[in-house]
Amino acid sequence: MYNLTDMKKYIKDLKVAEVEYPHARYVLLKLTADEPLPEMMPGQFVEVKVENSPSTFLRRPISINYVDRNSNQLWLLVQTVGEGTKALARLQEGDILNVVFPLGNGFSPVCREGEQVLLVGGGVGVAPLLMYGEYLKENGAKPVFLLGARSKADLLELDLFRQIGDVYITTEDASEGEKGFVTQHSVLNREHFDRISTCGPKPMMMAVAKFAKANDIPCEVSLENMMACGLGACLCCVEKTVKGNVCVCKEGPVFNIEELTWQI
Amino acid sequence: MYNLTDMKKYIKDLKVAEVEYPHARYVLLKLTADEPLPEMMPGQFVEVKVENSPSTFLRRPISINYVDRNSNQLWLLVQTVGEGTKALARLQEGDILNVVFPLGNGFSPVCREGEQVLLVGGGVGVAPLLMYGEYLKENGAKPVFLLGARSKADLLELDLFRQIGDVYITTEDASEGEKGFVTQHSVLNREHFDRISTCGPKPMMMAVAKFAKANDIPCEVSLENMMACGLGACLCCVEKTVKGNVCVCKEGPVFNIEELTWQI
Amino acid sequence: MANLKTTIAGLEMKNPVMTASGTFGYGIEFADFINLEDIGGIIVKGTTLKPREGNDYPRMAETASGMLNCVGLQNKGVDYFCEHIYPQIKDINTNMIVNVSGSCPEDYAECAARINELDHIPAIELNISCPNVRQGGMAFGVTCEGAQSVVRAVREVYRKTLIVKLSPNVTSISDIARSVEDAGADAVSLINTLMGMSIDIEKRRPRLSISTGGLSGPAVKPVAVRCVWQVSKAVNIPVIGLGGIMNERDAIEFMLAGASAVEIGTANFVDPAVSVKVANGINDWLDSHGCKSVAEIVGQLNC
Amino acid sequence: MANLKTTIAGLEMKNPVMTASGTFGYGIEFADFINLEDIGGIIVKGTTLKPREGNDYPRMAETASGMLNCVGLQNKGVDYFCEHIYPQIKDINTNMIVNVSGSCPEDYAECAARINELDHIPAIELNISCPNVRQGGMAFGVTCEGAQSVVRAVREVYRKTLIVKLSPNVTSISDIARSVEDAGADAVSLINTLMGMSIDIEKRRPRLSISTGGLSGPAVKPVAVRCVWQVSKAVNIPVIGLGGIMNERDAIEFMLAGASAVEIGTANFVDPAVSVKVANGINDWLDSHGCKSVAEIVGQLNC
Repeated sequence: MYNLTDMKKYIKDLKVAEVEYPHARYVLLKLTADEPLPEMMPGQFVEVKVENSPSTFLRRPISINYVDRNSNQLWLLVQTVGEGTKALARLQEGDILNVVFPLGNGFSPVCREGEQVLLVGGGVGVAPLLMYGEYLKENGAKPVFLLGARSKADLLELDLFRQIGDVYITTEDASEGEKGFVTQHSVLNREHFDRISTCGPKPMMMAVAKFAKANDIPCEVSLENMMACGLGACLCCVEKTVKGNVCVCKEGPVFNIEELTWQI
Repeated sequence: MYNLTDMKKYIKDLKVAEVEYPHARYVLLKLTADEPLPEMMPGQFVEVKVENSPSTFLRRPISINYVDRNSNQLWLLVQTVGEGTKALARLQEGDILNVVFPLGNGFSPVCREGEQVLLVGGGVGVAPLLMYGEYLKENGAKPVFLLGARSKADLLELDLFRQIGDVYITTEDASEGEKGFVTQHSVLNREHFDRISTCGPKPMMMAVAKFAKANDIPCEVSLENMMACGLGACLCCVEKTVKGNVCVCKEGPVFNIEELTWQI
Repeated sequence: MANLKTTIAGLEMKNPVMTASGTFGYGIEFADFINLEDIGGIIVKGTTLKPREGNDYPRMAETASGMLNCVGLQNKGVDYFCEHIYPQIKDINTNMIVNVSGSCPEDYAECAARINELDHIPAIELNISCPNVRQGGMAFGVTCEGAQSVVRAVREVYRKTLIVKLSPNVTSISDIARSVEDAGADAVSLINTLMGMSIDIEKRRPRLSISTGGLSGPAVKPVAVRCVWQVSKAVNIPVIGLGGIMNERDAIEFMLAGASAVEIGTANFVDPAVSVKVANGINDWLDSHGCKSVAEIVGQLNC
Repeated sequence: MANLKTTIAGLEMKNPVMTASGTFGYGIEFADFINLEDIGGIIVKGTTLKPREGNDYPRMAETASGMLNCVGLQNKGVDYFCEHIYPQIKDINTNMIVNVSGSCPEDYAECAARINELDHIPAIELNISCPNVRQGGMAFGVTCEGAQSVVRAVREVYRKTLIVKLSPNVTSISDIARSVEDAGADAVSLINTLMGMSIDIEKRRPRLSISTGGLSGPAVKPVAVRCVWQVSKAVNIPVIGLGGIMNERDAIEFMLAGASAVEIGTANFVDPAVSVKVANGINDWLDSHGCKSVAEIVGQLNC
């Protein structure tokens, strides 16, 4: 693993450089700063402070979608579900967003030159896989993406994923790729994968974990437990593990399924 | 008095037609509606719902500055003091503001053809005097304005007041008109006034009331007690009167000083 | 169109939404905004045997997601109510309920006895928990004995539906609820306001004239839901829930916790038409969730 | 530069701002954001004699201007603290205070006795009011006898500054405060969280795994200020105020109400650097108001 305990955390006012709306229910915030953005690892997340949303008291944890070093941008891909995320979707170029980051452990580094890593994403859960896929590719591994969504319109950043590696798709309504859920995709029977990393709805991740376990493939999942502090202080976001209750915000969000107590 | 008990109250989403900033600490909101705005009387007020201001829970009472029937506009002149009024100052053309109105009793109607009425305003308290002044003029009375402010920059809508009647000014720093407080203005010794209506900081209104009482001039004041409902339901905004505690939002905001128990 | 009919200890309501005492005047103040007959009931402002001037201004302070008040039961007394106000409201076709306060059991009882004679007042709500007057009943509401003494005295003379409003400012609201049930209450309503305080640091003075006041609004909703949940498990009489309800989702939260009906309070200040919106919203929610009646959600919590 | 030095029953602090137990970990989690030595004290998370796994997830629910939690005292036990955590924090140059919880007076006492041996822990805060575990002390904190039994047991074995944290979920927090003062407490801190509940109406399930939890944040501030005001008039020992403090103005409100020092809790989740901002803000406020020291505002309320 990266030496994350030594990774300094920051609280910064970042400037909204660009705002894109890939889809009615999603917003892509591209944040920047005058000074170079700090080191961030794929799979880590940030906690943003939401202004002007009366019903939003706590920060919102959002996984890091991508860090563009050339433009010094931090990308956050947000699904607008509640008042807090809706307020984020109202942000405009030039607005300031207060961010606490980088948080959490992140995905595993490359274990073996040339290893083929399957990255399974569902819905907005694809976000951290973009940065991770690029990291794997740049470090000698071969990322393969398996992305699932309700419908074609919910598939996010496809063009970017395709620049990094092969992309396989399932949609529930067959509007793109194979019909059904990611775990039903034919590529799982055709190809061999050295390991799997997945992020998305819990039922999907459990199905992926079950597949991995059945096929003896190492698998790590990125959890999204509700959290308050994001720093391991409040102990609200705990997940039951073989070591007992641990904070997803600090020991996670990424866990090897062997560490978890999921009934799969 | 107008037959206010019969005046219907409304709750409407009004559209922000224009926003002006007469001064750093003030904003003039010009609101409109598709249908003609309902009847409103000078001295009445509205209660506006403030959106996107986490620390603002209750509506904010704001006196009616002016109603422009030609453009079907309701004008609200707001001093930005707290979070709530600051949020109002962020409103932009096209935004929607939910308003409960018209509320309260309003100033007295014309009592006698040709009566000379002194309208004394301090700070943002000049707001309701604009509509009242025009009403008096149109109904055969002669309004005279005596407006006080900290400094020249705090004098609001002067040009509009001058279109209605004579305007006398005092500023604390002598940057405009006579130096000092309104009650020190020389016009009070030169001219005769049949009655006085005043709106502004309580100390100013008490000084005006004291002057009126000493000179046997009928005087009414517009109070600004903190209120919640604005409808006479919560009994929070009470003022001690000769009839006991009464709601400023319903029995007021305008009271004849004889009704009050002020020690003057 | 779900069936919103609700019955609270013989009191029949067209829907489970009422307005809370002290937040809706006598109803008529809101007649311009809603059709008063579209809500299940209106609990008019606190009435006492003798007239009360209430506390001095200031009586209100805004707080985070709520407000403090210390009105102090200002009202013209029960006789004035019977002679001058009752005639104005008696023909409003919904349950007009009077909130009754007092300084001693005898006053409560005499006040209730007078209202018992009014044909169009089907119920009273006993306020044994007003935090804002030295003898506003707070003393009664925080002990089982005190609460029972008031309820027993009133029960002897009052023949219609007797609702008792409970204070959350106690160690065990369930104990108080059980004691008023034993004393003859037909239903309990909760929560009254939480005792709070706010200070103007520039003036170095409390924002309220009597220093402390009652906290209401969304800020207290979690405490209110908890109290309703505890009390509905503790007693067999109906529970009416209130405390920070702003919309139909809040109302349904209280009903799932065990409330047979709800009262809308502080929200009336933010939106004078909110009570009807909540009633309609409950209907729409029940429809969209395949529920035929409110009975399908009252107390239907999985835990 | 006003003098922020504050002394709580012999405990000397460079300023009156501490961080509340359970909201600041062991301090080190926040070392990237602030210089820990810039605040008056750090109250580390609740420690018990034996390790505790705490409650199941979910443990948190956001509410209007606040949050509910039911962590349930998850910690590795006092021995682990002494061996593994104490060495990491003992040299932080501020008051490192341990919050102590238990299930019976004996456990509290034994846990306190172990911590009494740690040179760099100048004080403990007894949590006799955790609402989130069946035997988390809530039972003790709501009765004078229960509170005294714990404080007496601990006082016998604990020689340093003993702070007792009080629950607002009682009829009279002043009575509880007086009783722990009599039992030997050196100071009281209040308020702990208000017991609340939140329901997911779609799932028809409580949002917290054990149904109820503790409410904190700005929503409870008015209740907290009221409690501090009442207790500071009732006891002669110092009062430490907490409950929804988000900035220096809130802190000063508590100090005017009678708090000699304050604790920042939930706000640490919203801004990890808030504690230092509050300390600096208090200094600036005192300067701009011509106050030479905090003593000029503590309890200086006109009412």
